[in-house]
Amino acid sequence: MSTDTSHISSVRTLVAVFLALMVFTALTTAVAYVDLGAGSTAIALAIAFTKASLVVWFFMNVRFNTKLIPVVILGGLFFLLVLFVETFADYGSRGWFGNGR
Amino acid sequence: MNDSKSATTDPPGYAPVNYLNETWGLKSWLLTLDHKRIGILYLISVSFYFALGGLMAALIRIELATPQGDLVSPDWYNRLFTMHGVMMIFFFLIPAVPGVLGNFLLPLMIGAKDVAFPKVNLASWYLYNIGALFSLWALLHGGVDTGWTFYTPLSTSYSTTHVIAVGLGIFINGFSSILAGVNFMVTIHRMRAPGQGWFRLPLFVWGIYATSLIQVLGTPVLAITILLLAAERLFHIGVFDPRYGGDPVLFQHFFWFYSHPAVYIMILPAMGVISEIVAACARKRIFGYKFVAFASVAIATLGFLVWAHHMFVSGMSVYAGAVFSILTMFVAVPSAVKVFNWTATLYKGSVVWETPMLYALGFIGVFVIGGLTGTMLATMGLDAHIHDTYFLVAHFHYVMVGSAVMGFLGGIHFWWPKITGRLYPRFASKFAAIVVFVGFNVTFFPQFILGYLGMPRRYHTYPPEFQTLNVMSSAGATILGVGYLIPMLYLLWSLKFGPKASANPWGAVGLEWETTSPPPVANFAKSPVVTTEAYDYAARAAREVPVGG
Amino acid sequence: MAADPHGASPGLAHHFDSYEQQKESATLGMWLFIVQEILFFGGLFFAYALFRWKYPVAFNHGSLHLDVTLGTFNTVVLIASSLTVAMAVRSAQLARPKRLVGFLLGTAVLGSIFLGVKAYEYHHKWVEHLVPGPGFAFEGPGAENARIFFSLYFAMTGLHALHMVVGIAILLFLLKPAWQGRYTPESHNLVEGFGLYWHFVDIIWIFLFPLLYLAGRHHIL
Amino acid sequence: MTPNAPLFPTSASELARSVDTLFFFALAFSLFFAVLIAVLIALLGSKYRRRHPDEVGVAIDDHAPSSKRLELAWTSIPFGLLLILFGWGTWVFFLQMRPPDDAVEYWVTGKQWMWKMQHPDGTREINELHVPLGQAVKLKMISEDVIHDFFVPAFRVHVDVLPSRYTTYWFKADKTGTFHLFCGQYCGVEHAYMVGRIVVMDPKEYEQWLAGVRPGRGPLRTGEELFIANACNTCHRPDSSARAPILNGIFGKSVKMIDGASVVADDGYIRDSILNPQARIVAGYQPIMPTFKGVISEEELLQLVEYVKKLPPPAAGAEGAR
Repeated sequence: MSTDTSHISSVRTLVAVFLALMVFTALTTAVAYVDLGAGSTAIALAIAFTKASLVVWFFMNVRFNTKLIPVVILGGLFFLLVLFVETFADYGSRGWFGNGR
Repeated sequence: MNDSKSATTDPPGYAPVNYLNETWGLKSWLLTLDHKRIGILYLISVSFYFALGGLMAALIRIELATPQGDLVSPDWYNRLFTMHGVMMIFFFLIPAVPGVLGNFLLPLMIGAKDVAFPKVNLASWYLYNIGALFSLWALLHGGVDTGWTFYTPLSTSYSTTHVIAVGLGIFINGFSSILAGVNFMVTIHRMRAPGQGWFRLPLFVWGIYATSLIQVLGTPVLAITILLLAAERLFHIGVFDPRYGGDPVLFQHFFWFYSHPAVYIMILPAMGVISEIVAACARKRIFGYKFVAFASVAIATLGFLVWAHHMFVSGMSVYAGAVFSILTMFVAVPSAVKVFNWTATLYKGSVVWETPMLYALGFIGVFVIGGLTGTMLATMGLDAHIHDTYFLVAHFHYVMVGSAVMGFLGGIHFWWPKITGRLYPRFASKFAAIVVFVGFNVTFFPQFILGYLGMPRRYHTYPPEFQTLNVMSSAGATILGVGYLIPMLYLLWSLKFGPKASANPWGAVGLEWETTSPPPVANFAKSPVVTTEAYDYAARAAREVPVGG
Repeated sequence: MAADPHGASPGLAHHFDSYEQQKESATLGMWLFIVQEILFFGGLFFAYALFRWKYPVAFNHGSLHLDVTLGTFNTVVLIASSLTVAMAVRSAQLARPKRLVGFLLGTAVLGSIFLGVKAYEYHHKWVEHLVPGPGFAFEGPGAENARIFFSLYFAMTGLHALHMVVGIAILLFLLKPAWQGRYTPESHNLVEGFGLYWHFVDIIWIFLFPLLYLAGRHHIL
Repeated sequence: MTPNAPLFPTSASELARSVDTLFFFALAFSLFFAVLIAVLIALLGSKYRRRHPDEVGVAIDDHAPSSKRLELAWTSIPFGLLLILFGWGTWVFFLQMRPPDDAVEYWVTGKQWMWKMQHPDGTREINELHVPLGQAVKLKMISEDVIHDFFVPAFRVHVDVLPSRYTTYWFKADKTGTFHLFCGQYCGVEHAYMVGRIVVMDPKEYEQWLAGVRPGRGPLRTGEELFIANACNTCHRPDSSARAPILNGIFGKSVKMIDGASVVADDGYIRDSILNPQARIVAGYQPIMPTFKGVISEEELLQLVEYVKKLPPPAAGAEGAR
């Protein structure tokens, strides 16, 4: 694989990704000053996830790795999601029972 | 070996020069990168912490022989059970099977020369010991009295003991656990011998893989929880402190997110050991190999979804409780599947009741009781009563001591000839296995009854009507203690005086039995290639002459 | 495939059969390590989500005490350092040791700028009595629970900064062998591993920045 | 309660016996499988003993239909039984957690290491609670320090007692006598001494007992006295210069917050608003209320919350709760 350069990112790709990240940074900062109610957080998170995906896919070269790596990443995120969903299931439903508290 | 009376002739496959004696000196051990030697280092460490935790258990049982708190003062009793829990869980059970047997066997079983990252492997052992030393330091300076669960706000605002030192010890040990998990997972993914697909792996490897998964995914949450706990104690950051709007129940969620899967870290590799022993001692492929393999992964995965069944009466929402309760019922199923498959493996087998098999069958019996009482605790209506009573204490000792420790001892007895190249006395070892089984049940079965009667855990004094059962339990603990001492004696004896072992004393199938006893530094004279399924006894019948036949 | 373990294959450890096996092991190992990092920070992110949901006023007003200009500046600096690391890995893949050292040094400089700005911000918070502890004092709406916001701010950015310090230490450790040309296209796993780690630290900041600095900007309370 | 050695606990409520029935079901289920496995191991292990040293077992084909049926059976049968256990257990648990409407409210404050009890008429006890037979009793519980747990084995229920949050325990005793009360959550040095007694008395005897101990509300001030002493009335009454939400009739209503969210004004909300008024501001008001954290004790808070809950709804025309 030493002579095979197809698994090496070109400078153009890397710089383009960097510029995209800059644009998204500007966007998330600008949009934060607009009152969109609960949508503000959703948009901020959506932009952050997009930026993170760009870094993972291009800078971290996951596009050149075996399929196992995306599985590992998504698996890790799944268990983080479990922590969020199940714990919020507790906090979100605490007042429902109405046993006088 | 049967045809010759000459004591100077070594049995076939015994290697006079091997990984144990190719190099000499303390440095060759402390700086070793050989997974087999690191396994032995773990064996020495975990034995020490097991003895220490056992000593504290003995003091606890002596104290509880009478209803009055007359042996130690309440605060010392609290430190005893806390340090017993910390030592046994974090510094014995979690590293025991993966650290000792996993390290020694994993590369051998997959035909590799070593684990993927040998330096990281050695670092894991050092981190583990550094972590343990922090806890040991705390122990010598008065210990900690919060219970191994460190519930807030007791641990953050009220306890005056060494919470942070012990927390730091567990934090550092967590690094060891994570690195070991990463190492084993990569090893299993990338280092298997040619021809060894996933479904040709021994079930012990599946068990270690599932364990590693939990170590990698769960331990970091405990790590951040301990950091937040320490910060709360030092700076009052308010996250767990109700005075600032924090929530102590959040700590319980975080803590159990790791600590519930952690019980599977302790039991899954032991289950792997049982699969190996049952297959070898019945000379038969494990019935439903794929079910048993997937059950390990299912337990590891589902095990992450059920943590708050420790919290049904904690003030958590009852609806969330119901979700956790039903998910817990799901995780009980793969455990049951394993038990049924092990039992079915005996059918039409060629069963010997050798020492490892006694431990394995004892494991199955005890694990069934531990598992079924676990489903009782997962039943919310019952948990409301038996929560945090001796019923719970009995349940987790059935799983953690009865099952995990028996699995560990069974594994040690099974692979001892491979690890040391020596055989241990047959009668003494069978006798000890029976003593352990009897002592264990006499110790912990009465605790189920005590728990349903309502005796709370962590009480150093109790109403007099509970005394009879407590005395029984303490008497059983004495038997159990003897049961643990006997193997320690004869195993040490065998190192010098035991007969030399052949390469495959059990006539078992598996790559680890194809190399010499003990193995050479490079594990195999020639890198193995796998051409058969796991446990393929039919294809290789009568290739080896079993010892002691 | 089988490489000679006795020196004919520089940089190939004895227990691996090939460079490819060695590289894939290192990549997988590093990613598994990053996954555990995700769950490590995940606990903090969960605490943040929970308390922001419980105490929106405290979080919005706490967030207004952070300096958006410095936060944005640091975001740009850190993303730029990710670019230099990506270029460094590229240089190693193409066997250009001098450019590798150059990009690594550039990363170290950018990382240090980030940490310097962070230190300035911390100092500012200290002066304003916004560091949780005995001297903590917060006036205004949400005062009762603002402590939790600032605790999480310091915990999250502090651990992030600690990761950067560790990253820079590893980077410095790589410089000498990089200069000596020890990282070949076949064997430069340490550079790659460091790169993955650094990018991961960057990603954490990509989430921290909007959650901490921008949370309450649109609220006029 | 005699110092012999019982093997099964006494039960003192109907619900306790429901728990026992559930337990016997689970026990039967467990015994069946435990015995089944033990017998199978003994039988198979001895029937298929190794006859000669070179013997190997006969491999069973995992893919044979009989094998698959077996796997299916021992996956689905335990699963079905476990689902029954879950359903039944959850039903019992909901009964354990939801007090009936006619329950009389008592108050319990836990602290290291004692239980402070209060009767509806204000009578106070330490580590002992006298209750009348046949009356549903609801305990509103809170802790002053760490997490405790109210556990009466004869009623078969544990409930944690938390700092800063009310939890509820209820029972309807149907047997007179004295029963153990334990702290069921490890709470520090003298955890094992945080024990007490529940004395279930005939209702008539209970009345006599109440009359016999110091009558009335004891040294504790009533909710109304506290409401005035802490100057709540200067802002929160319909007749005050309404700078703050009117509390009359607010209990159980939905309150709109400044951030648009709605909160039901339950006990916990009222308590939090006294201790932590800035956390959630009611829409239309300024965050001007001082905190009463450290000013009033948990026991006084119980009184004050009770008083606020019972404030009569405002007359027509007056500005009501939002």
